[in-house]
Amino acid sequence: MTNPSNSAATSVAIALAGSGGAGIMTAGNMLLEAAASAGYYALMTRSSGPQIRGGEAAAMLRIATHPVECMPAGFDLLAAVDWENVHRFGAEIPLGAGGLVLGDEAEGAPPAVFTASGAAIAALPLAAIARGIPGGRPNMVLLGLVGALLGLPEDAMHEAVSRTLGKRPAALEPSLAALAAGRSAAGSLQPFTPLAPPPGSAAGRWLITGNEAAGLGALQGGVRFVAAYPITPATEMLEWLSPSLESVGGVLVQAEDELASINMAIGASYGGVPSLTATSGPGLALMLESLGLAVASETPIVVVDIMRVGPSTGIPTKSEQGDLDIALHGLHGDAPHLVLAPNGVGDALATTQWAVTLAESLQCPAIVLSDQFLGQARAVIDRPAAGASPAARDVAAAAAEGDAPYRRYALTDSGISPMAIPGTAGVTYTADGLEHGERGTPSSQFTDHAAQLDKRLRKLADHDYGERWADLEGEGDLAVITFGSCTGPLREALALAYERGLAVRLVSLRLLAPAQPARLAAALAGVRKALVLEQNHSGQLLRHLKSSFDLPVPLASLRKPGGQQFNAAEILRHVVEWSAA
Amino acid sequence: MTNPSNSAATSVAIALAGSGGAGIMTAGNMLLEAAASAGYYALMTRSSGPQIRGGEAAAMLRIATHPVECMPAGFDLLAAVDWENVHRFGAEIPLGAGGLVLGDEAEGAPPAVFTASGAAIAALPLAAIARGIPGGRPNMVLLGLVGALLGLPEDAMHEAVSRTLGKRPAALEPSLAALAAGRSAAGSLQPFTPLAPPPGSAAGRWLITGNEAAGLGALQGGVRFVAAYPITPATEMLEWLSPSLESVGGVLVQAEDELASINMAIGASYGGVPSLTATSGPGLALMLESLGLAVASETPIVVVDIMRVGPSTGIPTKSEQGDLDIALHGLHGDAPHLVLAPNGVGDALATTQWAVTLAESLQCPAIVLSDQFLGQARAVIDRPAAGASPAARDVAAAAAEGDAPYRRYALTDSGISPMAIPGTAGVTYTADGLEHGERGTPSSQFTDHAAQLDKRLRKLADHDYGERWADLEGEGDLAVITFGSCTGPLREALALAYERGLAVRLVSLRLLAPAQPARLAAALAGVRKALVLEQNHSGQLLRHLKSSFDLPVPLASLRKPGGQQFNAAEILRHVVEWSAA
Amino acid sequence: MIDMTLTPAHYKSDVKPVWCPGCGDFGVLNALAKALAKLALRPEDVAVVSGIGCSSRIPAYTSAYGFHGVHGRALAVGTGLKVARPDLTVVVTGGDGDGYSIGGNHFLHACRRNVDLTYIVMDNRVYGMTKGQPSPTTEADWTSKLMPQGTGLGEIKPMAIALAAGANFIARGFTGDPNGLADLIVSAVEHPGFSFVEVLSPCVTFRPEQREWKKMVRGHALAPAADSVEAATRIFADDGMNLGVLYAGTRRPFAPPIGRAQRTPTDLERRFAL
Amino acid sequence: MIDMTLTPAHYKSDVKPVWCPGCGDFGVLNALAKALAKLALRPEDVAVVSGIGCSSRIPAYTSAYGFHGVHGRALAVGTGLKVARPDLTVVVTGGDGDGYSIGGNHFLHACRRNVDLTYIVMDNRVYGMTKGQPSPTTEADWTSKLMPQGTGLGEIKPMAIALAAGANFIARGFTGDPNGLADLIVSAVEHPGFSFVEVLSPCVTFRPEQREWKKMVRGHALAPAADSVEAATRIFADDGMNLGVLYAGTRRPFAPPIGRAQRTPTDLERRFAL
Amino acid sequence: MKQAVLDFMARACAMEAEAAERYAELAEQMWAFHNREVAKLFGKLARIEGLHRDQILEKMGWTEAPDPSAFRWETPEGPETTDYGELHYLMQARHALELALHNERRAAEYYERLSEADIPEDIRREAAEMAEEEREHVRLIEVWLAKTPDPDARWDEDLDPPVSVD
Ligand SMILES: Cc1ncc(C[n+]2csc(CCOP(=O)(O)OP(=O)(O)O)c2C)c(N)n1
Ligand SMILES: Cc1ncc(C[n+]2csc(CCOP(=O)(O)OP(=O)(O)O)c2C)c(N)n1
Ligand code: SF4
Ligand code: SF4
Ligand SMILES: [Mg+2]
Ligand SMILES: [Mg+2]
Repeated sequence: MTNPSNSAATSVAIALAGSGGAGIMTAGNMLLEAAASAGYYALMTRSSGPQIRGGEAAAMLRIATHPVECMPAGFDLLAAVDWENVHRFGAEIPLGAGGLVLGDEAEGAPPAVFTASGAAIAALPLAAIARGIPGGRPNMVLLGLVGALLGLPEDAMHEAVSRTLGKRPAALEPSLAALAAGRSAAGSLQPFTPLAPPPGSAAGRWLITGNEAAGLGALQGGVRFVAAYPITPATEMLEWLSPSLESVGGVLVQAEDELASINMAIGASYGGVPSLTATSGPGLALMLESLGLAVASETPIVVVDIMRVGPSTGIPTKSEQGDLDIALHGLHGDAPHLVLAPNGVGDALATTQWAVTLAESLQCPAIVLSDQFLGQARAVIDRPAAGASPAARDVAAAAAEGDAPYRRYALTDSGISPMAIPGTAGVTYTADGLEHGERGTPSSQFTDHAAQLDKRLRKLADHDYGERWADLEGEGDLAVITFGSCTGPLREALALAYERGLAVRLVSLRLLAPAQPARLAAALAGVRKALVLEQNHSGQLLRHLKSSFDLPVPLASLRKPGGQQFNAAEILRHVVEWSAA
Repeated sequence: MTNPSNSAATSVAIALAGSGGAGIMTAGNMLLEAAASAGYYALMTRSSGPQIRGGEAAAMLRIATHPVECMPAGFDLLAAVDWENVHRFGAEIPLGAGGLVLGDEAEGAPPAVFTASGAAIAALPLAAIARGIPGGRPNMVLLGLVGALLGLPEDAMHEAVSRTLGKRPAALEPSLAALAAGRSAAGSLQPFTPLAPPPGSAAGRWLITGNEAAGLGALQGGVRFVAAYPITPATEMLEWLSPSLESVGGVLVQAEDELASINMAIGASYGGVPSLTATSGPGLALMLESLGLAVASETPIVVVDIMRVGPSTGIPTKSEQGDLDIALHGLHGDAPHLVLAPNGVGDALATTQWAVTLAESLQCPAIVLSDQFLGQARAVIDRPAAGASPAARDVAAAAAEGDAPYRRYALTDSGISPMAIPGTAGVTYTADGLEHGERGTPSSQFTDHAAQLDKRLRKLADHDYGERWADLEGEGDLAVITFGSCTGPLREALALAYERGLAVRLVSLRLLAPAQPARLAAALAGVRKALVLEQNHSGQLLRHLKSSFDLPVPLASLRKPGGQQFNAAEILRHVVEWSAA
Repeated sequence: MIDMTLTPAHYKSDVKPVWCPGCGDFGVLNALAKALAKLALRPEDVAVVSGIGCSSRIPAYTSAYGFHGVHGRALAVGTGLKVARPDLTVVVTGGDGDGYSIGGNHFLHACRRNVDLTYIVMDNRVYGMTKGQPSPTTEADWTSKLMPQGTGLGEIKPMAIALAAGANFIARGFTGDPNGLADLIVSAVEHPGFSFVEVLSPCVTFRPEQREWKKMVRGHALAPAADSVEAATRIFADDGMNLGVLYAGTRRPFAPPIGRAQRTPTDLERRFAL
Repeated sequence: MIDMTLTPAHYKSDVKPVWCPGCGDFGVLNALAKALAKLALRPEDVAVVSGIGCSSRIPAYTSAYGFHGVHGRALAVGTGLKVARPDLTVVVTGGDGDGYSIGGNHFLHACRRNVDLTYIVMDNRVYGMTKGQPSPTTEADWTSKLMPQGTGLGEIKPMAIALAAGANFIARGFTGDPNGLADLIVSAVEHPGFSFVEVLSPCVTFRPEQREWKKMVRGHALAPAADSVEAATRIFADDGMNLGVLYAGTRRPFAPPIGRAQRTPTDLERRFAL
Repeated sequence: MKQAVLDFMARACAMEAEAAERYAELAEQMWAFHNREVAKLFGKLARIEGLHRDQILEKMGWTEAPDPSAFRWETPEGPETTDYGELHYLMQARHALELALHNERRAAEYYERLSEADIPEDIRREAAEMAEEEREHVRLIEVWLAKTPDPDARWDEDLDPPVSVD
């Protein structure tokens, strides 16, 4: 509870846990939906054991009276149906000092890792209560209990359960009974600080994951062709896109591998249809050669990389910001392209939409760096702001006989040359990954090479990216520069710092390449020193800032590898120390 | 002629040219060999038209009394059997003001691009002379002529021709006759400044290409398994390696693609056999995912990238230093590895050998960045210095029952953990690209991830790389920092600068990753400012220096894209300007 | 729309081929132009897609839209293009190295996926462009610098693989017979689904002995089987020199609907609204 | 050297499988252990190599040397290992997604290359590890989140492809019969060259209907043909449920000599000395 | 004129057109490979065949030759058309003339056979006329050949390695 008084909390963090098959994830989702419809903001992430199915599971939720983008340093409530292997989540579910650990009487003491913090312990006969209801399940008893402890309205809970199980009446009734039983059992517990009243109604808010938001952004941007190969944690984005694309007149092709997906997307885009693929690190690595082809042939294409822990297979289910290097520099030769990163679940929509727009108008590939946290987190958010206008490719008109021959790669001032779309008469050409002259004919002349390199750089460098390139917040002579999913906890940390009288600016870069050194320098005007916050081992953002921005301020680094998200308190502690140093 | 007096030249640059099938390359090779056996140093590069066979061709040679590593700003002699499309080489064969353009009378005037510089023009009836000899060819007449002009001994020329054609008596006799006819025809020409006497005998010198040197270095380093897929300009290295490996008890497998080559090499290395693959940019791009596997599974492996012009297919036959970015940062996640670059034809041997040694002892992948120029240039060099000692992998001994279980990824102080080789009893393990604990068992714990990341970084960061990390030459408060094939012309430029009284240090980085900031800072002690020289469009080395070295001196950049090598005069001009700025 | 008759010459561009004189690929270009003329397709409604190799240079030599991609990925590019633009006629072209070595996986899956496009492989049993290394169709004992003792490996049988992987139309042509080849290409383009045309196309530079192929091929030796078992028996016993159509199947092409929107993206937002 | 008798238990490690209870892969692990015991190979002389997928987790569950590489590349790793270390017994393992989708090209070329190793594919006609997407062997009408209408594509026939690509030994087993499967694995390991064993291995989580396979398979329904034409006729008409050895060929394995040095690298320097 | 004769003349015209077109194409190939001598020769042959085509056009009062690919022959292409596969970038005049001779002979034979076949008289007459013209070409080329030296024994030897353009 961020509210230390005993009255009501503006933010509560709850973890539900238990062994596989106990329905923990389902209960978590119901709790999230109940909170949402009761008018709260909320965020849910998940974790599970290594088993494909039936391993231990945890649903981690934060419910608040204000938008939330990260988990807190300490959980207020851990509620488990059993303790089988739940200790494995020790690092992920740190209990706050004032926290409560709630379990089943019959399961014995909770693992020490949770109680070491001094959290209170409570136990109830969950399974026994469930057994008392034909078809009743402990997870529903637990859910009823937790809802009651949090002070969530009974009808909101009821509705959330009914919505999920509505189609299975055989399951619905016992579940509702168990829910009610849990709710009444709550009375026997020590009072728990309930949530403060909700900040208005749910109307106008969305319940969405980052992966869904990115998918929707792609469609809003005009994408109508997607080819992809399944990979965690990008699969859900594809699974959302597949039927959605179909309904808006597009198509998703499941490719044989990532080499095929990127090339299918390139082929479709060459045909004039805005195209996208989504993957994660290992898949992105396989796409690099063909991304270079998109650069050289000037074919628009968007690749969404939902980053997970690397290197290699790494930890597929955990988040890391370790693909910045490969996204910026993974192409062979000099191959300017776009790299963008959403910095919140909702922002995944606008940023992906913007990526499509930019790729289309600049005729080059755009990589969108989302991550497992943003992608799989499910959040109640305010309706996202409208994104950039949809794709506008500069298209060559049909030519008649006698017109000058079409120059696909004409050396225009802007660097952008109108692109002929197959089917258009008089402007046929061959797109080529070989270096070429203006008409596209292969050339090994130094002058042609230099001219085309200049053109391809120019079109990116000279474009006006407007205000979206970064989110700039706050004032002061200190700044923290970050990107992606570190933004949420940073924002919260800086709000806390401000409360404590420490004013620090937040800079969250949305456009990572081409680098915007002048803009960033302007944003840092008056700043004495800056801290670079990122989630990876080697300081990839720090290196990027050093190599491509020539900033006038000294940079310090705050980073840790993936597998464990930053929280606001942790950042705050570092910022305070650094500000004093 | 670098010697402007009329006496004798210490360095002469000659280009032989003509249309396909005229035997220009062969004549060039013969001239090179004649110069070599006469006791000169020499360097030859080639260029040709877009046709697979029979396109226009040029052999560019520099013959000198001292080792040469680049072509000069101006050629002294262009000798052609015909002018068909030879103008296409205009940019590659700039004629010096005192130069001579020599052609066949019957072919008309040489292209203006060559004579605009004010070069002298001479013509002889080459074809007619050749026709006078049954089976005679104009290229041999030209060769005889050029040999005479340069003052190369008749027997050296004779021998070079005999060695090449020895096995074909039908061709040999007419060729020698044509050679002699050419030699006597030289008398009718204006006198040409001949070469100064050779600096000693050929004994102890080598005639070798950079690709061959890299291949030999690999074998010297202990490589006995190579898997590869053909690609220009790496193919010659593979073609040299294939029979050579067999003779030293190794094997080369032609893989179905680059994904297979890198994984075959990883498999062989896992089996305990030092392994390598060679490729160029597009192939390297395909290997990145599996390079990450080599990092995570700690499998030694060497990848030689003979860089060509990018992005995408680019210009396969031209050189560029455009793959530094991908070599340094192309892997997803945090994946520390080695990147090295030879800085001369002969150095390709020692650097590749060192790469093998480092990869083996540090159990990680090493990328060797050679390029088309170094790889395909054929040079007379002093016998290369011995390389590093051969591979020494830290191998786990067999264990008996009762011993503690083998920990393949033990968190040792050095970061290096003894590696069990299949066949060894008691220490079986499963190598894994999934994040793992010390025994190799997959783990998604943050602590295991952080520990293994630290270990993999530590083993590279803490290793003592000795003096080979860079070549440091000269004195003064200015420095030029470069790598790879820019080193040759830079060395020559700085020697000229020194003659003019401008002392500038040369720093040629051989070990590009892990970065050696402390060493470089020490090398730059007393330096006021530094210039970064490289052959690519975006300043990849400059960015690397900025991001990973935190140098105490201001850096300026001198760079141009691939397709046209730097020459010493060009660098000198820039250095002089920059030194004064 | 266009009234004038399109002759084969209309389908050639003004870009000069880099191919060696005598190269079989000239005949393929000729046959392709003839086939497109017979099909009376407008050049702008045709897209010729390729990878990298001598043979893969063909798109720029046609007057159609062309895409010269990276090595081995032509079928993927062609698939994306055809699925996104079903109105176009897509012809994917390339060599034995491009298609069967680095591109083998896309070949397998293009056969299986059965998108309505035509794949023409100019098989010269060698990597021409990189100067003569063995390809998957090279004879085991053919020696080269890279494989001085030969590969020692059996050649793959692309038509058998195509059949096993589900290609809907499988034929073999010879570049020395541009008219016969043009007919095969016409049938391939007209046949619904994935059509595979293997073309014996000599590399006179690295495999001069292939000049003999013209004496070895057997025209019209293959007759189309509609039954894959029958085709299999035939192709497993084939020596590679029989020309004609091996198989013409009836599998439904993969052509997911595109362009038929029932909703707008904004409609989809409703799914997330609370 | 080692005297004691090796039982199947010796070939299992102490790492706990992450597989779902009921998963067919348990039976494959069991059969593999049995086969290695029958072959009396020392665990340290065996290497089990895999890619990524549920099935690809198998190496760590054995007591042999293991290599758990990246998705789709297991055969390449196994090939390099076997060529470099001909003394080892190399068993490559994986799933239908790993082997036939992303790894399809290596499958083709491993068949052709005929290195003496054994490839065991646990075919469950689904991507288990990524939670249930269709693989190349999935039925056209099987619906999933990613393909709500099914793929609409015909399944590939891996055994037919193996045959067309030149595999030297081709068999099909069923995980529900670990003993029969162990026998097949023994024959596969003993047969020289590339041996391919397709194993029907149900995914009880995403394809619970595959529990019925045990009623559908026909044991010993395939008898080894030494003639590829005969094998082809048989396999093109096969419904996928016949167990046994389809083909046992006599092609010479690819085993380039290694370790027989006639020269030292220093000897080679002479080629460059003037 | 009877349809059969019209068809015959169209076929003859197409045959000449195809041969001319092919020679022109081969000339271009030779230019691209700097083989001037042979390029010129192919150019000349293209003109000769073109003339023959034009004669037929004129005689028939046509403006455009029919598309050669509309016709089929016993040989893969028209009897007068050079096979692409016969070319070599180092070929010499003699080779080119031998190719031309082969083509003209085939053409002459083709018409001769027609002129003797059991077909309408008017076609036979036209064929005989064409055969005579082709024989004329044969004689012409034979004269050229007599003046053209044999290629030297090493005519196709290119000591230079091929290049890789990727
Ligand atoms: C990723 C990659 N690997 C290798 C190459 C080099 N390469 C270019 S063409 C080619 C082989 C061409 O053979 P084939 O497809 O048979 O065409 P051909 O030249 O014989 O017509 C190779 C290996 C490349 N361009 N890209
Ligand atoms: C390059 C890459 N792409 C995608 C993935 C994601 N991925 C992991 S396993 C798998 C499919 C596994 O299917 P299969 O091989 O059939 O194994 P199963 O789980 O069914 O046993 C995929 C697509 C990955 N790890 N790497
Ligand atoms: S090298 Fe061979 S395939 Fe390439 S153009 Fe020449 S003849 Fe054709
Ligand atoms: S998901 Fe399927 S394949 Fe994977 S372990 Fe479970 S049952 Fe086996
Ligand atoms: Mg080929
Ligand atoms: Mg599977």
